Amino acid sequence: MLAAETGWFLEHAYLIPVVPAVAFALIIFFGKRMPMKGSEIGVASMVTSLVLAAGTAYQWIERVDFFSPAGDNASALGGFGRAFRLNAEGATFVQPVINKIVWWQSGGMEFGLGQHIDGLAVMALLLVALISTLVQIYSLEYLRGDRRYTHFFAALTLFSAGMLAMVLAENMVQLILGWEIMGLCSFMLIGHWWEDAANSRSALKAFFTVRVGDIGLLVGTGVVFFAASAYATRHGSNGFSIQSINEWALSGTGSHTVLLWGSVALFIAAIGKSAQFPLHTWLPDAMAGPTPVSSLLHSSTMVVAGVFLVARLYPLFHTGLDINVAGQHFNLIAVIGGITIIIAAALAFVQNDIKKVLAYSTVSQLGYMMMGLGVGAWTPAMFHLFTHAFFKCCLFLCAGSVSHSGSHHSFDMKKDMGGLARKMPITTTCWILSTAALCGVPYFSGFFSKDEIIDNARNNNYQVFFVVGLVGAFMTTAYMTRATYLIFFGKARGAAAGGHAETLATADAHDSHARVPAMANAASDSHDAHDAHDAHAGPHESPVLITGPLVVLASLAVVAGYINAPVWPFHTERFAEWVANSSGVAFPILDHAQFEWVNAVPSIMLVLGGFVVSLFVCRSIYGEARSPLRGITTRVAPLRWVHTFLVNKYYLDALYENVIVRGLVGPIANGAYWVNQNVLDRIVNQAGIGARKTGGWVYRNIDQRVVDGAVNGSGAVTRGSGTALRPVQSGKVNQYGALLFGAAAIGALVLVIVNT
Amino acid sequence: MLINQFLLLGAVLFCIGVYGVIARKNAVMVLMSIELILNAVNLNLLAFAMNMNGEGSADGHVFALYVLAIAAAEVGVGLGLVLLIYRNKRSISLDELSEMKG
Amino acid sequence: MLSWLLGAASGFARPKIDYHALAPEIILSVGICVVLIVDLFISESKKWLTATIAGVVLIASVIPIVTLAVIGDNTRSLFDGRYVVDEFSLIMKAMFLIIGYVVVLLSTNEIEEGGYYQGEYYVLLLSGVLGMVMMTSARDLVSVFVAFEFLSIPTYMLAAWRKRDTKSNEAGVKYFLLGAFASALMLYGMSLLYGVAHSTKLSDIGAAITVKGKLSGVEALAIVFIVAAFGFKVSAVPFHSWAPDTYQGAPTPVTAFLSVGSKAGGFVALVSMVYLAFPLAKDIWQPLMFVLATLTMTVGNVMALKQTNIVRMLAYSSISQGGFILMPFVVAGTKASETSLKTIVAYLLVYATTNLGAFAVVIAVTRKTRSGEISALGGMLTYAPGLTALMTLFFASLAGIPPFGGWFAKVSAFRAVLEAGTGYGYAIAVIGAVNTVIAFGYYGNIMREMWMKPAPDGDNSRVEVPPSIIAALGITGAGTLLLGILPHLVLRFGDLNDLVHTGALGK
Amino acid sequence: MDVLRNNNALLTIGTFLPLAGVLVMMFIPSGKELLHKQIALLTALATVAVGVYTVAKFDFGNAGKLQFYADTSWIKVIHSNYTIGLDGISLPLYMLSSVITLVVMVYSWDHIPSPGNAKAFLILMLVLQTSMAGTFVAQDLILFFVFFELVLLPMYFMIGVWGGEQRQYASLKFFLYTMFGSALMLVAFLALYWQVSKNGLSGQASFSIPYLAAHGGVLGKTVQIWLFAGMFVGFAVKVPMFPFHTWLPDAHTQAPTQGSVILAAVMLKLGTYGFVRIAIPILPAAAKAWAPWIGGLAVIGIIYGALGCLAQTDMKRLIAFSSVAHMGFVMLGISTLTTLGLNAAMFGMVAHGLITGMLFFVAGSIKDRYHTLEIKRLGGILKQMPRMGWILGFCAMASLGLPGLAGFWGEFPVIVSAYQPFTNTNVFRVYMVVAAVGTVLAAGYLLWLFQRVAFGEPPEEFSGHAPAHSVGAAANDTLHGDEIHHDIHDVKLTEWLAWSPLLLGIVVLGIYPQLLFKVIDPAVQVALKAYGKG
Repeated sequence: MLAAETGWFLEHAYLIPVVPAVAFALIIFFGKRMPMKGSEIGVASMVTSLVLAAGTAYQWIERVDFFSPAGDNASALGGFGRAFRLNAEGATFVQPVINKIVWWQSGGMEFGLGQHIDGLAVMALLLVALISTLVQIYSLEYLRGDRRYTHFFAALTLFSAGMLAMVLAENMVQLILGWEIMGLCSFMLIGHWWEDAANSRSALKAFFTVRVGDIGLLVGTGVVFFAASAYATRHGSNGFSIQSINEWALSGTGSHTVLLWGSVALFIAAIGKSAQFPLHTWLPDAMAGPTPVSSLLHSSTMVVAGVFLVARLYPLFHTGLDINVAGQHFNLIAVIGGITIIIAAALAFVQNDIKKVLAYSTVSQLGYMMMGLGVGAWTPAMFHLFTHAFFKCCLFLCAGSVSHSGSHHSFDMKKDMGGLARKMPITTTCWILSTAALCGVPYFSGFFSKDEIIDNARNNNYQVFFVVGLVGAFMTTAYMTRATYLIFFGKARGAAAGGHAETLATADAHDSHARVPAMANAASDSHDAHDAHDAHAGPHESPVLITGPLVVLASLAVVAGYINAPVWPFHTERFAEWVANSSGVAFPILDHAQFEWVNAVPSIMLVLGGFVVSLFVCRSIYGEARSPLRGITTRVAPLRWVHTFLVNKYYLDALYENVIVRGLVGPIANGAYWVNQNVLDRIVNQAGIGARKTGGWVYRNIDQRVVDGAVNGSGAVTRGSGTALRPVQSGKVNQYGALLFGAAAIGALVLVIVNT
Repeated sequence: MLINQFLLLGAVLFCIGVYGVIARKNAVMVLMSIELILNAVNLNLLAFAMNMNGEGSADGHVFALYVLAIAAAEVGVGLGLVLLIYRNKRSISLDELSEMKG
Repeated sequence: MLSWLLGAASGFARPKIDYHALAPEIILSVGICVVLIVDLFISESKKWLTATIAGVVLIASVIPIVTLAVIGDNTRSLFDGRYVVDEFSLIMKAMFLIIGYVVVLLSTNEIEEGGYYQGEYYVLLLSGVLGMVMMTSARDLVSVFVAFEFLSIPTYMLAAWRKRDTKSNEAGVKYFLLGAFASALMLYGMSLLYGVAHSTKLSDIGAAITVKGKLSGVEALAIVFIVAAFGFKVSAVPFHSWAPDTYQGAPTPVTAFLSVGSKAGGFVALVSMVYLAFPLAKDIWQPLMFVLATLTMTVGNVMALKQTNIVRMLAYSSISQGGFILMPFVVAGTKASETSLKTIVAYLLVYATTNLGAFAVVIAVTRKTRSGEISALGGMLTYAPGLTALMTLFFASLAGIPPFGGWFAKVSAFRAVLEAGTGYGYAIAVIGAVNTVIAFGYYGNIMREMWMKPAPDGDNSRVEVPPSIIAALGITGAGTLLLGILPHLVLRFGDLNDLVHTGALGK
Repeated sequence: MDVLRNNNALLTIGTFLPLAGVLVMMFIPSGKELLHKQIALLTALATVAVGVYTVAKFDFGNAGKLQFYADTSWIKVIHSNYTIGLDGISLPLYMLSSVITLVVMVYSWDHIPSPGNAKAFLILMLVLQTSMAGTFVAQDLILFFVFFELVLLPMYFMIGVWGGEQRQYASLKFFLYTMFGSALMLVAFLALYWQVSKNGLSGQASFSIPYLAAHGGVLGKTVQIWLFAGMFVGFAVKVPMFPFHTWLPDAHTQAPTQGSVILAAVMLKLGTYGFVRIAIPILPAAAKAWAPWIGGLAVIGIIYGALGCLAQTDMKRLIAFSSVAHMGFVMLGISTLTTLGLNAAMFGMVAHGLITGMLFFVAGSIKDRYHTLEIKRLGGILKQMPRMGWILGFCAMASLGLPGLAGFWGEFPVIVSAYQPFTNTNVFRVYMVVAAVGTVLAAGYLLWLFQRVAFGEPPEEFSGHAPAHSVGAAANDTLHGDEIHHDIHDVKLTEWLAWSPLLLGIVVLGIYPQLLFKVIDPAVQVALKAYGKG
């Protein structure tokens, strides 16, 4: 490899997570003493990371251009067209930049800590750094006056550091490091307002659910480590190295069983982290955290980690989860992705909390990404990850903006919103632009990513999932239209209409956990002090620290798609070029669909249809008092059932919480403890009881104190036998003499008989 | 020689002695029973000694003498102790000597 | 003079006597007379002098032992091999003399303050020591018997020393009657042995039993009786029944002497019988020892758990310790015989030091509490931290916890039985291991009282410890530590194998 | 034998230095408490200083070899030598013990538990330090046994005198349990000695661990299995492995804070260390036969301990039960008989020492302030004592194996290693999954604890806000009214001083584990020499 085609930023990309990690420590130790309570350190570190990431991205692009077969004339890549092929023979790849130090060792084998910089990593680094920066800026205003302002920024910074560390991980262990740090921070951030037990429960639930998935991560890493170990050591690496794992997965030296088990295990982790069915239940609850957290969590960090893992180890999943059904290759990832799209989208319809709508939307979109990966549309999936980050982040921040300035900290669309479009024009505009992107309206970014996925499903013979994708697109449009209508249009209700007191009174009416906690204890919660400053008026537009990031994100939501838009007037696939062709030799051969407007028609129609239908239904249900559709979910039995089923989130939560968790904490744990106290500890006691029956004299000597403990039991038996022997010690000389002689005589008798 | 008869006599004496030790409650009687056993021992020793000519014969005789002498000393101490008890308890019944037990 | 007369009369050849080898016994005998005579001529207020003289005599007796050891030439055989001074007997003699000395230290205040007959007390004590010292060298049934009675008869009287205390009387009488009975049994056994072997010399007996190959019933009977008698002396279960009563009733220093000296004497006798008189009859004594050892350590432990009187508990504890000393006997007839012997010696040394120490603390504390109950020990940590530490040391040692002497003794015992590699060996090792744990039950209980309980009556005044007891504590404490940390410094056995090799086992 | 005989006296000094302090303290009357504390602290500091010097002199390139090796005749009669040495396995634990003793000393500066008597308390701790350090450096079975047993007595008194309500019961139970184990262990040691001398090529007998490790393989499998059984009981009780664990909750719960810390941080490691140092290298055939059973008990321990935790209502008891689970991971690692597994187990020992030690510290301090550890009665600690609360959270996170903190490195590699153990691959793969489930449960009980104790609002009885609450406070038998307010204060200076080394250690080892792996790995490879390429 040519040394010229690297650069300082590329070689030192590891600094990107290190900076916020150090910043985290600084905030923790000195934050409280800083003029801005440590937030400036957080923002500064994120900006630094962003600069570094941008530098890295720039140098990476230079590198790609240098190596691309068409020389440094990038536009010539247009000739690659949609059938962009990557393969080992074609040598159209760019070597990743891998730097590492020895992190730990075992058996003389040294395991590294370092960076694995390729297109995917660079894309994610830039994305994460950018979104994190914006979210932090937004939070400056949003959380002003919060009692744990400093902690919040510390956790937020560490959160980004974790994601960044995971993104550029050189090996699986490092990936786990970042992965788990995110888990920790999500726990801290979701439970940020832990005075309210509901919040801390949600935090616990999030951590716990993800942790369940992590079983797979730990196990899978182990499986893959050993499976890849032989191959890796031959090539001077080890089985934790991501590069090695990918190469090994494609080398064909591993048995399919091992590949399957390894990838299944890892996929479970991805399911947990990316909130895929059936471990998606924690995500909506995670809305208990402050809104910036939700937006960060949902756009570029945490939940995309699962998708990222699959993309990172794509060769492994591509070969491992690939099963042969009737001569046709079929990837299991698609199944999970497909199911998730639909079930999550369905749930979004029955939510009243904006953030929950968005949460289910995220789950559903992650389903798209997973499905994309499943059907072989790696580039579109990653592109969707990229674009989704912008519009989803924007949507969440809009929701925050609404609650911050429009609905007095309520997220309830039905109760406290409506008609905000006039009061909050910037927010409304940003929201609508992002929604359009999310729905995949042509020439918005979502169109270029999501439709690509759907198109590729068709192209790669996943007909079912093609349909699923289309249905999903329809549903997405529909529920987003509903949300938009409820928030910004129609009549103002509740807080949006200035009904402050009502909000407070109904604080617990719905499961809006994000509500400011512990209202009653006004003195203790300084978050409420922050109420004071905006309690002066009804809904109004948010300040610039909030709208600024909104505008940036909304613009990106519109234009981000253009770097991979194979349509007029762009005709470019630079994203694919920069990101996709960089995974080195280790990448499976994929077949990508050629873009044809014809193929895009169904989805465009469906989006349109979704919008129209939804608008109609919404207007009639929420807008007109006498609409025949009003209250239909309570009147019509089948619809009522569906509604209840959806409101109860398919009863999965009930299953997890009431059956599994309660079972563990309750009967099973108590049972085990009971076994401990009453069975194990008593085994010898029981032996003692047996002994008591055979020898009645021991009986009265086992006293009350023999309650537990093998030792106690045997102790009692010993003590008991002591008592039993005491009558022998009668104090009578004659008996002693008899004993003496008797023992000797018996001994003599026995021995004489035995020996003579 | 009539060794077996002597030994038998010894054994009988021994048994009587043992019985006395075990059965009698009177301290003096117990002492006397012990003396019986010692006599049995002496009888044995002498019978054996007489039975073997020359080598080793003296051992038995000497042993017997020692037994006699030491038994005397022992009985002396024993009677002293019995006297002591009698003085303190006005009784020499062994059954009353069971203050300590268990 | 007598021998000269006899020689003149019947051509009796005067045996050559090695006075150097006999010096300890001679010094002791002379010392006994001196104490007796001095006692006659000094006033009541100066009776303490007898104690001093007794102490001096005991120390003086050690001197020839040291010189004998330094000269270090081989076994000195006297009287046609019926009285032998070898490494084994030297080390045991030294031990008995030091035991005697410590007991004198322990007794001084008790006897003086109790107004007991000091002169006679020390005479008897010295006589007992003399008997033990003789026992180490006795290699003939007659000398064994004489030594046995010599160490027994004085202790009968000592046990009943508190004349007006019925408990003490009871202790003496019980001890006496059973002791006399046991020695009668032993004599009966000995007479049978003599009949079998045509000699009273132990080595002859050993040889006689060897020749026959198969054992006769008489031999078996004799061996069992003899072992039973010595079992009585070492208070092995089921011949132990006298021990608790006697220990409890006797004056505490006497109890210390009994539990250490007289017991060790019994073991010495047992060693010479097993190793010299009937080493090859192991079919008889091996199972016997196994049963005795098992019963002794187990019953001793189990009974000790229940005791509330500390001296009585110590009595049972010493029974159980006896069981551990019996452990090596189980494998004395195997290839581990040499190890066993060394182990027995080591164990006796450790046990003697530790147990005396424990009694010393009990005597010291009882001076304040005036109670023999274990519960009276509460709060010791507060008012007597030094004594508490020492007591902990001794009890930890008895329990076999490093780094105090006891662990080494226990390790040696396990090592010996495991070296044999026989079924009996492994079995007794496991039983011993379990018993070690049970033992901590009562040793720990004492420690618990001292450390963790408050003083029963809230009386936290300090304990006055007289200098003689401090000296005793110093000797035993240092000894226990030294035996534990650097056992090798103390246990320079040289060639203990003499006993093994001169016996039939060596052939 | 391949050893480095540099600085022969260094280890001896490091090990026995605390006894010098003890000697001095013995002759100072117990009334001078301050002086006692000063001496004890100085001694502990000096010990750590010697330890640091030892680390500085340690030849890391030769971490697999015994260094500072000293070997002199000790008890000739039983062929036992005073053999001490330090290699990569011993070094971390040796250092851990001295550091823990130091921090405990610092903590004791103003935390002498009732009923006082600082002199005895501190002396016992110093004695403990010597015995723990001695166990880790001893290279002779008898010497090892002596130190191993010596640990018991001071701990017995520490629990029994300064412990909680049921201290006497707990201390006796602790003692009898461990003594039972070590008695059988001793029998196994001695039997091993004779077996090796009987069957060895040279007929030579020795208690030297390196010698036995080189020659233990000659024994037949059956013999090995029995010997291993003896050692297993001894070590397993100490670890403690299921089902020998029942002494642990009582001992931990009843012990004074310092006792719990030492118990958890160092003493539990004696058992696992025994496996790594003695049982595994010397008896390879038996270890192979036992491995699946040990592994099975280990994973049972993991799950069982976790379930036990979930059922607890007392914070300290919960932490105690968590030890059962964590030591399960360590034992699972050991039972794989692979370098990865053993490395992880070794790391796990150190990590558990730091983390659980810290948890016990925090529990102790909470108890100091609230006079209860009943989880139900606690709450909102974060509100009243934010620093204390976050430290608790930090430790909980470390304990549940969060990467980047030390606990992870004792957990994750263990799970990985169970995939490819030395024997019984299929069985161990099941264990692997079960152990991974165990990590979830660990997260469950620790976070649940944290949630209940630290989050939420402080309960009325402790909030002491308003005079109205003084009624409820008066019900608290020791304090009432405003006094509560004074009592509940955030982390104190001595606590900071005592805790910061541990907290720092958790972070540093978590971020850069190579610090430890570099030392452990070569030694572990040597220990597993008998297993070929595992």
